[in-house]
Amino acid sequence: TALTRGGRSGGGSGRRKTRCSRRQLHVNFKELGWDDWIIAPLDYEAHHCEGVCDFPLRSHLEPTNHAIIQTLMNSMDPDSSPPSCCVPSKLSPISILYIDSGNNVVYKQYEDMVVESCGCR
Amino acid sequence: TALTRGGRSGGGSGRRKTRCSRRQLHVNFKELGWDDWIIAPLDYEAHHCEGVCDFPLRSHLEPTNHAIIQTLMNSMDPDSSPPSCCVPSKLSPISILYIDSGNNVVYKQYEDMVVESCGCR
Amino acid sequence: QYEEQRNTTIRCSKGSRCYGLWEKTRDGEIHLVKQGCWTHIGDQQECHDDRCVVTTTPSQIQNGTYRFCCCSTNMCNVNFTEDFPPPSPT
Amino acid sequence: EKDASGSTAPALPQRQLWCYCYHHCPEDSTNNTCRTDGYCFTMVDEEEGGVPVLTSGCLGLVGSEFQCRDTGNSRLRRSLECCTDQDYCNKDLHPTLPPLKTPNYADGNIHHM
Repeated sequence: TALTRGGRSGGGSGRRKTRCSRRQLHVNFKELGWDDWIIAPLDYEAHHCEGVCDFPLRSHLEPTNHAIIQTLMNSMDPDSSPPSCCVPSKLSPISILYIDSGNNVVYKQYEDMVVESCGCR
Repeated sequence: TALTRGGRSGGGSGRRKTRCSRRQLHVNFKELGWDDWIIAPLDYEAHHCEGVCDFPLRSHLEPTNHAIIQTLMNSMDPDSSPPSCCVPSKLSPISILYIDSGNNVVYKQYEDMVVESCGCR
Repeated sequence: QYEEQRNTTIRCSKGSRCYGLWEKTRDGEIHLVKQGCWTHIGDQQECHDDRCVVTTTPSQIQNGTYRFCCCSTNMCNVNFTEDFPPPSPT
Repeated sequence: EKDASGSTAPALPQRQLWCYCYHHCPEDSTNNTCRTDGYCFTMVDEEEGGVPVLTSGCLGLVGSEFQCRDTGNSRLRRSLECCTDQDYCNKDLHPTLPPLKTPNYADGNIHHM
């Protein structure tokens, strides 16, 4: 059989397997029904992580030793464990102005609200 | 319709939804073909994390703000993003004795080899 | 726990165990290879014993001459005993 | 003070709170109880098959502003209530499923053949 280069879409299922990466996730506080307590911002780009964590786990995915072992075990016997999972590896905060229960305007920095990078864990 | 308590298996799909928790994953270095460089241990219990991360994310799963927002967005529109993922939140090391390329016996502590607890991220 | 390394002892961190690795030649000669503290992992059976007993068949490295054991009392890794199944005839 | 989802920003509890938990309690929990730096909750939600299910347990302080408020727009009907005033306060929470949303015909984008 001919050797295909990296595309992974050649032959077999034909469906291109998208690897673990950062994707868009636009959060609209109004749609969540929170515009009755959040003053600003009313929406923000949170991103999310999605995609396959398959062997070998690339360096930019910063895999732990356990994730590497689990990925190897999964490739040996898929029933032994699922592959490692694509999750945020670095997050950053956003500031929010809101009305508290005492009807005061409060400024607060909420940690871990935006995905900066994804990894396999 | 009568209110069922917690069981989640009553009626509907009937398939019990297992939530994010630590499961077994026995790693056998011999089966991995590594007993030609690893002296000890030849196997160990690594555990792994598996199960659903659904709303609300309980405190023992130590969710980040992003995981909570993503879970809420997923419950509003499953196409917007997947649910957050069940992954190791605490890992511990094991010791390994092995033969290096210079045929020396080396003792090394490998970090992040055993899952101590799982969380939704 | 303490363990011995060329007549020296060190204190292992909490939760750790002692280990020893020897080489046993065909004619029964025993050479110490390594001793020290072993990061204990919850259910590793042989580390619970108070004596250093080799319970698993040695790996094929060095023609199976290595003897490894770990244990849980002070100075328990000074020497070892063997209690592992004989290699299956090949 | 009891917080129905959607109205007030929860006060900041300092101590560890004991709560009742039904289903998906922590691995080390005993007698259906759990402990948290945040809130106890009780939730009723509708499984895919439409059967209402009651669950309760512990929510961490991190993200409690979001989880206790929940969103009124989740695909499946649910109602979650949080509390923090005393240990096991979620025993006295009895949320009820919100009414079914009737499809809105007024927006005119439904075309009759």
